[in-house]
Amino acid sequence: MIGSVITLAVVGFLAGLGLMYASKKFHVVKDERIEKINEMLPSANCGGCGLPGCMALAEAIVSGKAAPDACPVGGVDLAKQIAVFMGMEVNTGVKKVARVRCNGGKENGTVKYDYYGPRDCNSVTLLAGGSKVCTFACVGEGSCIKSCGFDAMYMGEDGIPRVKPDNCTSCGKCVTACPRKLIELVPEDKPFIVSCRSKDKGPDVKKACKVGCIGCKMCEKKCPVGAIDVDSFLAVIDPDPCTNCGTCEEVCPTKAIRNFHNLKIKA
Amino acid sequence: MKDSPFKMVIVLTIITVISALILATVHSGTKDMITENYRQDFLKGLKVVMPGFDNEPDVDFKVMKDKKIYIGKKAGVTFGYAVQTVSPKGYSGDIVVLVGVDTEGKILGIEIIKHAETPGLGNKIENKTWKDTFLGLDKDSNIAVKKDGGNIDEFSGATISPRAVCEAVNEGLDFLSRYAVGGEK
Amino acid sequence: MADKLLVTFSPHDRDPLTTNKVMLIVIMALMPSILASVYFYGSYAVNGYIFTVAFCVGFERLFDYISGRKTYIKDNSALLTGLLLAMNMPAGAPWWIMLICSFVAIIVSKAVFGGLGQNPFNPALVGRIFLLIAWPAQMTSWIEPTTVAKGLTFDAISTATPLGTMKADILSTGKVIAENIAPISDQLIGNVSGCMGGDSAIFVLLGGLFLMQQRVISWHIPVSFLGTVFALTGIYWLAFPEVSMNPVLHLLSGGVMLGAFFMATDYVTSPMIKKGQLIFGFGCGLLTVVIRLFGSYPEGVGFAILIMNAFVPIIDNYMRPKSFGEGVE
Amino acid sequence: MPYFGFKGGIHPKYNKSATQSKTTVTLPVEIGEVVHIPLSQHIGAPAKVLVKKNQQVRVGEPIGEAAGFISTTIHSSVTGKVVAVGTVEHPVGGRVPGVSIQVEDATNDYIRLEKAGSFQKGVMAAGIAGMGGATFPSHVKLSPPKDIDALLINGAECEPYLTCDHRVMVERTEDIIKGSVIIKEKLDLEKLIICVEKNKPDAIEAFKKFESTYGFELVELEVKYPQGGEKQLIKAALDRVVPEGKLPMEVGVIVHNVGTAVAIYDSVEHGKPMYERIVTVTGAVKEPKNIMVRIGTPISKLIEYCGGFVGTPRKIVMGGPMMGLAVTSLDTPVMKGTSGILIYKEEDLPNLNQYKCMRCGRCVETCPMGLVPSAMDRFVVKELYEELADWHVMNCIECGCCSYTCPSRRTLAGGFKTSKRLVAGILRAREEKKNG
Amino acid sequence: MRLKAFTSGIFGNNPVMKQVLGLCPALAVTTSAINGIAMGLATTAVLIGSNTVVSLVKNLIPAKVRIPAYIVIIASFVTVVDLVMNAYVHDLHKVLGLFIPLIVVNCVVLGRAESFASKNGLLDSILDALGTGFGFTLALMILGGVREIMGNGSVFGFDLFGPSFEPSIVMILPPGAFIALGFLMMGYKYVEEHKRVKRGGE
Amino acid sequence: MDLILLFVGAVLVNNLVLARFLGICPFFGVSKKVETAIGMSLAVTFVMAVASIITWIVQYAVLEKFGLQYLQTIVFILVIASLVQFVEMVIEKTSPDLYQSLGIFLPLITTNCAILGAAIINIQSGFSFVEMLVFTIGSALGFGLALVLFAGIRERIELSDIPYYFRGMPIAFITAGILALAFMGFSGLVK
Ligand SMILES: Cc1cc2nc3c(=O)[nH]c(=O)nc-3n(C[C@H](O)[C@H](O)[C@H](O)COP(=O)(O)O)c2cc1C
Ligand SMILES: Cc1cc2nc3c(=O)[nH]c(=O)nc-3n(C[C@H](O)[C@H](O)[C@H](O)COP(=O)(O)O)c2cc1C
Ligand SMILES: Cc1cc2nc3c(=O)[nH]c(=O)nc-3n(C[C@H](O)[C@H](O)[C@H](O)COP(=O)(O)O)c2cc1C
Ligand SMILES: Cc1cc2nc3c(=O)[nH]c(=O)nc-3n(C[C@H](O)[C@H](O)[C@H](O)CO)c2cc1C
Ligand code: SF4
Ligand code: SF4
Ligand code: SF4
Ligand code: SF4
Ligand code: FES
Repeated sequence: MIGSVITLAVVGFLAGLGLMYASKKFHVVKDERIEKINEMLPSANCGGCGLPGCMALAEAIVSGKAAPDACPVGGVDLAKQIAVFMGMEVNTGVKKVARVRCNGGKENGTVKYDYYGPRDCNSVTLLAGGSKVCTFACVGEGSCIKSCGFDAMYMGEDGIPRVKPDNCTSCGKCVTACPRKLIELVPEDKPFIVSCRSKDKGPDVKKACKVGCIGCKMCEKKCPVGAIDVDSFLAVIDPDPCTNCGTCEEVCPTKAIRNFHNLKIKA
Repeated sequence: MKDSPFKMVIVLTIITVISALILATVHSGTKDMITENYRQDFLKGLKVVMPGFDNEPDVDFKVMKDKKIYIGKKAGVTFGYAVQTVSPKGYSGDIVVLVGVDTEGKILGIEIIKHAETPGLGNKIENKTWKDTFLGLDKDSNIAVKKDGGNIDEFSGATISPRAVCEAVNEGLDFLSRYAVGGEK
Repeated sequence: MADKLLVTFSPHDRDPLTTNKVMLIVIMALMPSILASVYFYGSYAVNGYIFTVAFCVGFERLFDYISGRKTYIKDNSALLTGLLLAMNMPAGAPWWIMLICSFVAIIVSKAVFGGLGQNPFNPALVGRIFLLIAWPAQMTSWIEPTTVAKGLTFDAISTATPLGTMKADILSTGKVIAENIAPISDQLIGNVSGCMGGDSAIFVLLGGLFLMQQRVISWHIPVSFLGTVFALTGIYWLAFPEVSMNPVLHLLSGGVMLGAFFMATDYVTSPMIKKGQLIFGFGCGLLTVVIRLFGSYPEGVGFAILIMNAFVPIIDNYMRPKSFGEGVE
Repeated sequence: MPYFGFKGGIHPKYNKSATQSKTTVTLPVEIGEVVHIPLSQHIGAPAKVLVKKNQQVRVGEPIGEAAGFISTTIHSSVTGKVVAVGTVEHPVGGRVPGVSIQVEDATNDYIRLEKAGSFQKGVMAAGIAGMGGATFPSHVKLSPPKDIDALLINGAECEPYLTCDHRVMVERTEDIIKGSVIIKEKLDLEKLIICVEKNKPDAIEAFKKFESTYGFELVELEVKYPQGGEKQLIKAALDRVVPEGKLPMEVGVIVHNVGTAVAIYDSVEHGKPMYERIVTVTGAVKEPKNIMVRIGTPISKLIEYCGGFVGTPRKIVMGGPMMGLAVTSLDTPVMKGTSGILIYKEEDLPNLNQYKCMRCGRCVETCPMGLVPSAMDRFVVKELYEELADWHVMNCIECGCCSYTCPSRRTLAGGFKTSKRLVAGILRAREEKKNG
Repeated sequence: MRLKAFTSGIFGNNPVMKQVLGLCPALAVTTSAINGIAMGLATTAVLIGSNTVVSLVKNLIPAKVRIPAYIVIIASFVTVVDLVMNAYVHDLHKVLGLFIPLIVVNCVVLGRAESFASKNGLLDSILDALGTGFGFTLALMILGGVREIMGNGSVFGFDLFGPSFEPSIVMILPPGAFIALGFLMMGYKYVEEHKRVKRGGE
Repeated sequence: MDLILLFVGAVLVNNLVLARFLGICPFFGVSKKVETAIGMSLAVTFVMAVASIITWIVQYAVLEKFGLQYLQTIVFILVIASLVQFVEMVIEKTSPDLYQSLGIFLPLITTNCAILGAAIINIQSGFSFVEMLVFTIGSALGFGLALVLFAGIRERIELSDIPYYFRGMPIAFITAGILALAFMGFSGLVK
């Protein structure tokens, strides 16, 4: 009894003493955020995150190399806590969603060749300017969909991707993924969008696509608040002044302007 | 948290002291049972090879040639002996066998104490029915696998392990007959 | 003119050799030994091949069906795995052994990794080794090769393989008993008990040479593998003739030939780069000899190849060729 | 000269016999036809247009001027009226800016170039872009910022089917040599080496006749694709290794195609701008031919001139089968870099049924750049561009050897081509980060 | 909320299947269902003890010695369990062997103490320990059961298929343990995913 | 000879991970990249050696002497944990380079079955000091070998097209299973 108490007490005392000494003598100053996150983490040092220990993960999170939900032990709650701490949940007024600015799907846009090869938009756009006659059009191989980590996109029946506004976190991955730069993050409450990015002249557009913007300037003329500007044969709506009146949609002869709130979300 | 450095040391020491106290208590409460348990483990083997003894053969033994011969007694009367032998000819290393005989040298039982034979092949030597085929045999009854002309079954695809067991048993019988059976020599 | 022209990336011409043809060539190369095994084991062999091939192809298709993936069944690799699997098993193994073997080979060690080309371990060998450990009794009961010509029944006596006999003799008597070793001529054509396909060394060799001639495999793995086995067993034989077999017999017995020409050379599970292949072959040979001479298993080829399979990613990475002009100033 | 060789490469079916011994014929120009001349026929910035709709132009009159350093002049290839300044078909861009001209006079009297200030300026005024396929503006190559000692004339023509360089070498042997000598003298080089693959014995014979007269060296190259790739050629002929990511001038070499040499000779001696070139038309056409064609001529006209299609065409390739580009329309015009038109029927096309890579290693063995295409392919599929950069994807010359040999029919070279653009971005970002 | 502390450890945050912790005992001792349960219960006992004590003394311990202190607490409970099992269920103790002292370093135990008990009240901590322990036990039991059925033809010692059944010995050897757990995890992932889809996606 | 056999046995036959099931968590956790796996292996070797030596001494110099074997678990873990933490702090301060390549793994290793397991096995097997050293180094190398091989394979698997439900841990376990299967070939090397 006495022996055990003494032995353990000595070991405990020595351990404490040693650590005290070390922590004073060998203290290393670290980024405060790393320390903070390290404190949030479970300190189980299990390696479950693939990194050597919790401190390593804390460092990785701070330097952006790991996601806030990388720790399998902490679960969802911890992930949120860390995400909040890191200010990763950016909140700016109206939610923005991704919108695809092309409607030249199977029915509308003319396809000019049979393609065989990797099903990837970057590849197709390298070959003879893409598989559509319109060299601005969506080639419909879905690179944007693959890039979305939130299951917010799917391929429509017409071969043009759709966005599920509820799932979209406006992370912008799809925007960078699209080689045609067809996707834009726009305020969700401004649904009128020119679904075309073709800067070709009217006749060329007409040859290539049924629903392309031909640059006729009808919308520019009729918009009551002057929110529309036609430049190099392409109309662009400025969402700020836009009042969602819907005039432009009515007057557009090719129906290039569409109300995205009325689009059917069906795969 | 503002920790005075010594608080660390003290807290840790206190915790260890408390835990030491608890552990010491639990230990003193269980240590006798644990010792007894380990003893029973050993007796289990002896119970198989010398069924029905009522003495304590783990202390009731004699040493011959550096080997312990365990003595089984019923109501004070010696009825059997047991010895542990090893055959190095197992398929994967040594096979340790405990052999028990009655006072006439006939086998009362054998037990495989340790082996590393292949599961599914050699480890069939653990089968009770197979071990029981040794019952009643003695050192003259040609203990060998059938392949070698003896009367112990081998297993299909595994002859080596049973062969090694036979060897160990024979060695045990030999030893016992020399040093135990038929009185002191 | 066609409705629309076809557009693809260049090049627009391709070598006529395709994956399924590669597999077919390997299958053709196996034919001599398959025929030999049919000659020696008759309907047992035929049944074996039919079962494993059917199960392997079936499992592959089934997995693709259940998981809803595109099926590549036409690449013929499952067919080849099935054949090799049968060649690795004792003739007359029960059907359920073949079923489970095929399951392990195709599902556990190939399909779950993503199918052809993605599995780190040789499927046929995983199947065989798994079964060897799971059901050693069934996987080590060999029947005596009896020829159809002789018209003997096939309820033949079970016997040990030459390597098994040697191991057993060494364990029981401490030395190799010369009379118990099958003559070279029998080992050459496969007239000894053992795996169905692996034992007819000469026919396997023939197939292997055919593969090299067709440029399906290169010499690196077989030569370094067989060379290592020969050299090491030779040294051991010279040093301890009592307890060892002569190196030529080592080359002819067991599955070294089949392993060196058909299993260690499996593209998927061997290094891609020639220098790495030499190391791989050497490793296979070394481990085979170590296991044969010192381990508890009489035959080490399967384990050796599997263990070396695990080294492949590291070998490949380390042996990466220099990019043209890399490091040139 | 010894042949040093290079690692890797393939031996495809060369299929050159249909055209290699046929003398080049000139495609007649008809009044009323329209040529479409793209303004980007070279690597680098597209030329700036110099003409307006309805303007009259003559053969050899500049219609586009170089826009920037890496760019060059574009000339009208016919005499007639500009009918449109808009877009024209293009095998890479789909549609690119271009000038359409209707022929009003079928003669071939070109406007001679004026004397330029320097040799290089003259080359630029002649609009010469490399005829070897990469269409790199030649005046840039000829203004090396480093010391150069050797000029290699690339007569490998390792691409299957194509024989236009072969014909040039046989028909205009002395002009090639004279053009090369001009370069050699202007740049004050020590060595002039002409490299020809062994499968063109008549060309080799032809060169041998002049060897002593002009003092150049002749290297007979092994018949192997991509023998004509410039890094491979430099290795094979001079045993010099161009450092990774660097240009041939790093090892003191300039490589020019035989066609380029002739063009330089023509521009210097005859003041002729580059407005026509030789094109091999072969494959599924009635009479495969080598034709001298005005730039801008739609390929439909060439095919017609060769007697039309045999069977139904399925794929039409501009260039050779290994590096050529599949076109989508018969309106696509011949450009400065167009060395051949290759027509495939459905039956002639290889089976492209794709399997997963089985790691057979054939691609690794054939890659002339020492890359590991099979590993890179996995990165391409998973879009891991950082790793691709580390695996030297930028060193890939897109020769297509890997795709060609792959029994699993992976789209290897194509994938690298696509990825290289994205990887280039990553490398640039890395560079910027390093520089602060 | 209270309940969640208990249930999350069982399925959603199962220590073996989801957190992939405590694998050594999970693989080593699960040659039969009963061994799995025994190991699970031993771990649960330690978990309850350590969570209780840690949540009680959490404010007294300085940050720097937090880990050593928790380890001492856990180790004490482990030793108690070790001694008691050796005394009262000796045969089981023999089977579990080395892995009882190793509960000390089972990341599940330290993990719960660190990430839960040191931040929550007593009752929650106990519930959490119960839930986690139960989840751990359940996982070990299932794994042990599967391996026992396939490798021995029995479950909880009852012979299932009769003597003509040839069990697959590899299942009670190391390779079988890994492979069986691999397939179980696949099943877990499948169920988890389908549960999520039913709840309407996250 | 015996020492060699002991060593080979520890590395191959009774491989810490694949046969004895020790240190499985880091085996799966830190095996995503070969580079990290190598760092981890070195760190494990170091810690295991230090821990085994010190616990061996503690066992025979203190616990056995006073008949306190039942305190083994608690004393061992306390000694190992504090020692490693101490070493970590020292390394972090004195050599940042060493810390990056080795030190960062230390906290992960402290609370790891393999270290304590090896320490206890040393005592249970009644090893002498030299045997203890040989066994410990062998075990650590065995762990490292398995870890590095496994990491290599996992790097490759990462790039494969694994069926959805097998991605991540399930396929890792199956791979480890096959690796263990292959390592069973070494059985019997040391009898
Ligand atoms: C993997 C493997 C494991 C074996 N394990 C054993 C074993 O544990 N015990 C045994 O007696 N024979 C074992 N053998 C069989 C021996 O090699 C030898 O063939 C057998 O003992 C001879 O018996 P037989 O004459 O009945 O075939 C094993 C064989 C193999 C291939
Ligand atoms: C794979 C490959 C093959 C090539 N083959 C040839 C060839 O056969 N003949 C040739 O002149 N240029 C060939 N080239 C182009 C040369 O690399 C080089 O660009 C050209 O010879 C430079 O001459 P130029 O500027 O006059 O075109 C090839 C390029 C590549 C990448
Ligand atoms: C951006 C750029 C700059 C170049 N600058 C030079 C140069 O200064 N000197 C030179 O000889 N070649 C230069 N080249 C041409 C290359 O060496 C090479 O001839 C050209 O890329 C085509 O080669 P290929 O046909 O083998 O692909 C340059 C190429 C590029 C893309
Ligand atoms: C030369 C060669 C050898 C092969 N060897 C094997 C083999 O030993 N086992 C097997 O299952 N498949 C083999 N295959 C078929 C195929 O590559 C194998 O099933 C893949 O491992 C499946 O991904 C072989 C294929 C080739 C071309
Ligand atoms: S990638 Fe990001 S921005 Fe695009 S749809 Fe998905 S969530 Fe929205
Ligand atoms: S990435 Fe762009 S081109 Fe491709 S499918 Fe999406 S929107 Fe269309
Ligand atoms: S295309 Fe690139 S990777 Fe392929 S062989 Fe040529 S250089 Fe190598
Ligand atoms: S040639 Fe094709 S199948 Fe062979 S390794 Fe390369 S990519 Fe893979
Ligand atoms: S339980 Fe052993 S390392 Fe986690």
